[in-house]
Amino acid sequence: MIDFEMSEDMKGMRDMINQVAEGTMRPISRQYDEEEHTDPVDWQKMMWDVSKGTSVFGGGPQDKKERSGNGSSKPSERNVGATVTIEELSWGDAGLYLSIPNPGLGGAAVSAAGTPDQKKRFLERFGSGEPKWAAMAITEPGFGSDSAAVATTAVRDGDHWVLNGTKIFCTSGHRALEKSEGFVVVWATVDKSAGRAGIKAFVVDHGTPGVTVTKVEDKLGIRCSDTAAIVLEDARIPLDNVLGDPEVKGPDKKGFKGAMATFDATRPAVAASAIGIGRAAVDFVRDELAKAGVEIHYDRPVMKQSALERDFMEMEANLQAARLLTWRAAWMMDRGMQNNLEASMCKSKAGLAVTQVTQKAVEILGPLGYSRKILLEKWMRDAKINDIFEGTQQINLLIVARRILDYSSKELN
Amino acid sequence: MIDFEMSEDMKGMRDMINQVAEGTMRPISRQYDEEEHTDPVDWQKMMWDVSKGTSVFGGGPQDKKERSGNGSSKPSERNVGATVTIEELSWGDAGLYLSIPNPGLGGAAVSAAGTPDQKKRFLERFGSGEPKWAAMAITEPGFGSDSAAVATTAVRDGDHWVLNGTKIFCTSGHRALEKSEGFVVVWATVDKSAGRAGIKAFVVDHGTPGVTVTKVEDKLGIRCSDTAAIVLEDARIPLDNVLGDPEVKGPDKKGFKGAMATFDATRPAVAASAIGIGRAAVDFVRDELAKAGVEIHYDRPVMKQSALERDFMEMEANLQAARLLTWRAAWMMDRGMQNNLEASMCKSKAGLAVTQVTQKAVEILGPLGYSRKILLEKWMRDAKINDIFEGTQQINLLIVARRILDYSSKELN
Amino acid sequence: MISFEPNEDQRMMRDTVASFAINQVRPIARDADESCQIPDSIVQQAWELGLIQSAIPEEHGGYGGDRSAVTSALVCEELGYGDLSIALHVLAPRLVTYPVLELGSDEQKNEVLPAYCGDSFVAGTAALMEPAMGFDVNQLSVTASRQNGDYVLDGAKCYVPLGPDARHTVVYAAEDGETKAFLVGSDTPGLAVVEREKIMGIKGLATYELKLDNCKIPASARLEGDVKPIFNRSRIALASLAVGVARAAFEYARDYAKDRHAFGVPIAQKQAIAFMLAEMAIEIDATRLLAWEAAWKLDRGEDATRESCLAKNYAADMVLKVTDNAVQVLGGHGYIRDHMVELWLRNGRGFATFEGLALA
Amino acid sequence: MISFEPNEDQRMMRDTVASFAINQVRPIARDADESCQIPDSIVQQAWELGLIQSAIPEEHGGYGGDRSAVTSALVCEELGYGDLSIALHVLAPRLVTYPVLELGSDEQKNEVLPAYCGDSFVAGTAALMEPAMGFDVNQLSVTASRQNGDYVLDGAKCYVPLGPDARHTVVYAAEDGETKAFLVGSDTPGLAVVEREKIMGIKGLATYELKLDNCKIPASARLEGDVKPIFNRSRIALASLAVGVARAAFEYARDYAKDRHAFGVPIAQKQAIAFMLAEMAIEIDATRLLAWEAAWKLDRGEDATRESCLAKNYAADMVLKVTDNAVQVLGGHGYIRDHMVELWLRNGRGFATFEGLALA
Repeated sequence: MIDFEMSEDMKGMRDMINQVAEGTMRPISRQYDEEEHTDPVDWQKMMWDVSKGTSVFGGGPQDKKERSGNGSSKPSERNVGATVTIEELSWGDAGLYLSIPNPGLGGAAVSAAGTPDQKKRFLERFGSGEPKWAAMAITEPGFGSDSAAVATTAVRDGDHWVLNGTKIFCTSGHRALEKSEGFVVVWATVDKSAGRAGIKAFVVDHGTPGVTVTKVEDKLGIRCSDTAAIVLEDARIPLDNVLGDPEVKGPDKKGFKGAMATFDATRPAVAASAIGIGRAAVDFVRDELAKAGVEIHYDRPVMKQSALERDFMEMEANLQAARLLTWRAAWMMDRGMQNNLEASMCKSKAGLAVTQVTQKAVEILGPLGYSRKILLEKWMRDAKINDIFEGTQQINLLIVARRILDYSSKELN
Repeated sequence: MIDFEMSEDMKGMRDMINQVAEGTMRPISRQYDEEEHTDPVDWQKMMWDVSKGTSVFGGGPQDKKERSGNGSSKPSERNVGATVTIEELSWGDAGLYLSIPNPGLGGAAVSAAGTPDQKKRFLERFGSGEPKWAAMAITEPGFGSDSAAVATTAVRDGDHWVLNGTKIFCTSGHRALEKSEGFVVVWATVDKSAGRAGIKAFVVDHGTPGVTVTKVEDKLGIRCSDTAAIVLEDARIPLDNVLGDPEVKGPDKKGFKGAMATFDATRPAVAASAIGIGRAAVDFVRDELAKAGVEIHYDRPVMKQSALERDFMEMEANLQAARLLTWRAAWMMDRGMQNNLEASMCKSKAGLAVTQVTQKAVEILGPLGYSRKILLEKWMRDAKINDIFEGTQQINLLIVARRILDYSSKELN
Repeated sequence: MISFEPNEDQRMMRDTVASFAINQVRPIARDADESCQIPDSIVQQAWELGLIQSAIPEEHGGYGGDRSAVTSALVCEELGYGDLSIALHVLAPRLVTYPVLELGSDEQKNEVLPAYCGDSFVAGTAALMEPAMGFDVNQLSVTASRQNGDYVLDGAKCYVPLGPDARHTVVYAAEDGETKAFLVGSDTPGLAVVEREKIMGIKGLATYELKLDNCKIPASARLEGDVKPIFNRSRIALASLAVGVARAAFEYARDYAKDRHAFGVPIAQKQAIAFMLAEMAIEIDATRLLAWEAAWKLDRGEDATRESCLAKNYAADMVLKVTDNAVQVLGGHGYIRDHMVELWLRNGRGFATFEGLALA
Repeated sequence: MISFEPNEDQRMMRDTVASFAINQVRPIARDADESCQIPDSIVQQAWELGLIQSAIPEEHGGYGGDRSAVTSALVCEELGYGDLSIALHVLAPRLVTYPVLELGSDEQKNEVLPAYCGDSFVAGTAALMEPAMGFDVNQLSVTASRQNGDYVLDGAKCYVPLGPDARHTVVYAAEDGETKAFLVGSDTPGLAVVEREKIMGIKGLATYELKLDNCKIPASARLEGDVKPIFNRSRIALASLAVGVARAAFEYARDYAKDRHAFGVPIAQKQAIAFMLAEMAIEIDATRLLAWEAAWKLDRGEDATRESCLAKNYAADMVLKVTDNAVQVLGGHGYIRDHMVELWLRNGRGFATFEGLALA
């Protein structure tokens, strides 16, 4: 049945996180924007204590066992639940959300493509001890969205892989490698001539000699999140740190393709984060309008509305449209349905909608909107990343186009 | 000196044409929209009598002689003047404007690329006798914007060329071939293997055996303009009806390239026509708002405006922006400057702006706007053609992109 | 619990209507537009699908099916996908039956509903829109004033579907400034059809200007209660119809783009075209979900004014953009009437103007 | 007669400023933003270009050059192309000299203008904006009331460039509901600088909140006459600055796109990127021409309110879209502060808010 009511469990979770967002995140939001590159240690500790061992944001395709298991006939809400959670946290502060110690994309890759032994070796540590991060390192100075162009190399040398190359835009890379006992999943090519098939994902643990974080980027927004550049110079890692089959051959669901498939899970998560930021802005504007005595007449004909009224309604509609598309993509994942198209749809819509919504909100608020006295201008800066990372607006449109046109990446690029 | 004041001559011309537009065109506008495929004979006669021998819309690059000639140091205003004229006529009715007997694009091609003998043979007739049209036939069922893909063939046979093929979307083709003693300039390939270099332009006179108008299209708008499909079956034309050099070889300024260059002149003309339609809509809305007591406060902050006010101002600004870009492209032509970039800029902007302006105007007027009681809905239908013909929005953006990026059509397509 | 899956009944209903729309409706859509006429046969075929009767309780002669707005949204999308004129025509009786079902007294139900449960199509209609810029359902210029226990209606209406053919017309009028619904029989003195509207789009649908000139109706003709949910339902229906129109245009443009070659490849392989199509697809899905959510809220008996207005306004913008882009994808071919897209653009432009033209 | 060609003097002026903007201003723009400070040296260099003095008649110590708004539009575009913060800083004295030139009495001119004709930069400023949503230049909340022949100013202002460093502040206040300009010396009691604003963009420029608390000024401090042309000129200056910012972002993105490869070709060869750049180029040119036309009209002494408002609003939308797209073209690189585009986006977003922040 078509239904837009959250389950009671989900509502409870949402309300709880909303309290944290409002009570704990918002008060320190500005501070960690201004004090770029400073860790919000108390926040991180608190969230580590709350979430370790579980993944509040995780998500990812359900495996059969999980779906049918434990005798319950109730379908899973894991991914829809994750979007709700992420929206609330990002409503609090997207930068703080991104700085929560967690297995992140690196962990997702190990979960999706790792052997039982790898999962044990790399993921168990997230259940105890000090706060930890894991990260994924794909982008290089020489390429952005064209992930087949990986120039970092992995060469086998006896019992080790030797990695060389430079990675940039690695979210939480600094925290994973140098600030905690984490790891980074590094994409590298073992056979340049094999193109995509030659690209493999390698788990590079913290403290690996030859691995250096050379830069933590200064950014427009989400300044509390660390975005690292990593250089690998003859970095030796154990042979069994490769995810999936190390052989270069035909279909490899666990390697490159497996890693790509994680995007189907992470795109709705990014969209949800975008929506959280957008909702923060819309909520703020709604309150300010109410204070100023501006009423929104939803059933007034468009031509009788004030420009402000119309803008606000468009903001609301755009945000809600993005949210529904995001829920749908997550819901499909909960049902074990292929959601590659829908994941890119929601990411594309949410990234753009939230960029526009927050930019418009700044305009509506006038001098105050542009000021750093309130958080609105920060949300505008934070929002923009969602139009860029995990595939830019353009890359996601490209994927949508391929799917609706039934074209391969060779036919449409 | 930067100046936006028309010369007195130009103002006089504008005012005169505006009277014709209001007094003669507007009253018959609806009739010739409803009675598609009927010729507005009185209108055509009148305009023929007024304009024959001269070209009120003509335009095109000035040649040196003309610019420096007649001892006057006053720069030419021919092309800027043409945009002003065309705007007024299209403000009256774009369909009626397009149905005025005149040498049109076919004549422009002969002017640009013809020998003195060809000019005499084909253009002199426009100075006397009954109303006449000339047309240009480029598009074929198999291609639209990719003009290098011409499939119509021209084969030399003794003293003749023998043409075979089908042309569509030939504006005024029916009038040129079957309703008057006119001609059509047909693009055909003499050597398929030579690509663009093998394409030549041929003058096909009215009454040529083997040339048939097979269809006059039913259209969304500009219904008074005839849009013909033409079939050429072993159509024999004299050898010297080819424009430019008949040999397939290197740079051929008079043939394909010459014909392409005419677009630099005709795009501002199309843009001007678009602007005329758009202005009709804006003028109408302005009057209706005034009647309804709605005031436009230009210096009110955006956030205090009504939605209507803001819409109207955006319509005005968009239209004016398109007009200024168009004047600039025409002015450059008057100065003998290369305006390929600016011509595509103004066409692209005007086509889109006017599509949006007229669509918005229909919305603003509500039930009346959607009704055929008034002309607004017709202007919306008429306007859309400007986003399509003489290069779609997309083709013009492509040309702009090539110019700003300094790319060839091979590098960017 | 959040779910995007129609139930079994909804799926069946949707599939039935979809097949009708594709196989029966679409093939005659162009003719209906050019001739400004919808054949009786298609109207009768639609009638036999039971779209009107299904929602009427058995006691009044109907099938006693659900009146879910979500189901209606699914049905409207498919009908709109077929043809908007025909969709509005075949749904027109709902303009009477729905308000009567929602707001009518037992007496009114008994009087009106059985007429719409027969074997053949019976036209019903509503008169809401008025020929004014900035027309506002909350500030109607047609008035209903009490006069010796009766009501007298005065003023002008426009875009009234099927006008003189309708057995009943639900007239919306301002009583003391508040919008109320009145049930008016077609032969009521003072209710005059002025003329058939000539409009840019939905040319197949016969719509009329009505004049109400001292039109006297009994007090019992008033439908009690709040008309807001009626308007909201209409907005949802219109939004869903818009989704159908847009989807039709999108699919047509998509298929054309894959087929049409330029510069040696299908134009769909050009990013400019491919991205346009991708954006169209996203916005169509976005609008559908907004309409569904509004319908779901309405079905729960909650005030869905905000959601249905947002969905309808969003849909009006979306369908214009999508149909305009579809014309653009076809280029010159989009401008000629051999192809459907220009028709969808004309119909699409109407949604910003339409209010209360559909109920389902 | 219609022409798009600047005259010889304008061309020279533009080229001089352009070379200054490219060679001196741009290289320090990032530093100015990060450190929230503009070096005195660049301000002094700009001063020596004579931008302020040139428009002041010789009798008051200036060069007696023209005060054409068209010339200013050309200059503003180039300065904005260099850096918006620095542009607004170096142009700030004009916020005093221009209103005095236009509206001042001989006495006021004699008193004020010579101060701005010396060898070194002298700061001047204006206080127009107020910290309120929907701030409206025609409905100021700061009031000027007469009191025993003097004026008393009360209320709060924001975004006042250079605040405490300014020798004069032109305060705009409502006198009987009408906006008027008042010349206030920096040491006037009751004029208090609250604090430096912390804002999203133009961080190099020091802007301040001002408080006017029973700030008494003599009646002679009022600038007579209509302030509308002043506001219009400011709008044209802002529109032209926006064109400069947008052009900077466009060119940066264009060059990046030609250089950056993906899928084996420069990303500029992808239609999605190429079309974005083409649209940026068109809109930049469109805005420039709107600004020129408004300036031309102002120069003729006509009421240019409509044209300058349309140009300014158009420019505010355009610069946001262009700078946002520039970030988009650079992708992840656009989001980090190694590249200039994120700075231009932050500055670009300000134009919708800015009023009266520039005169040239």
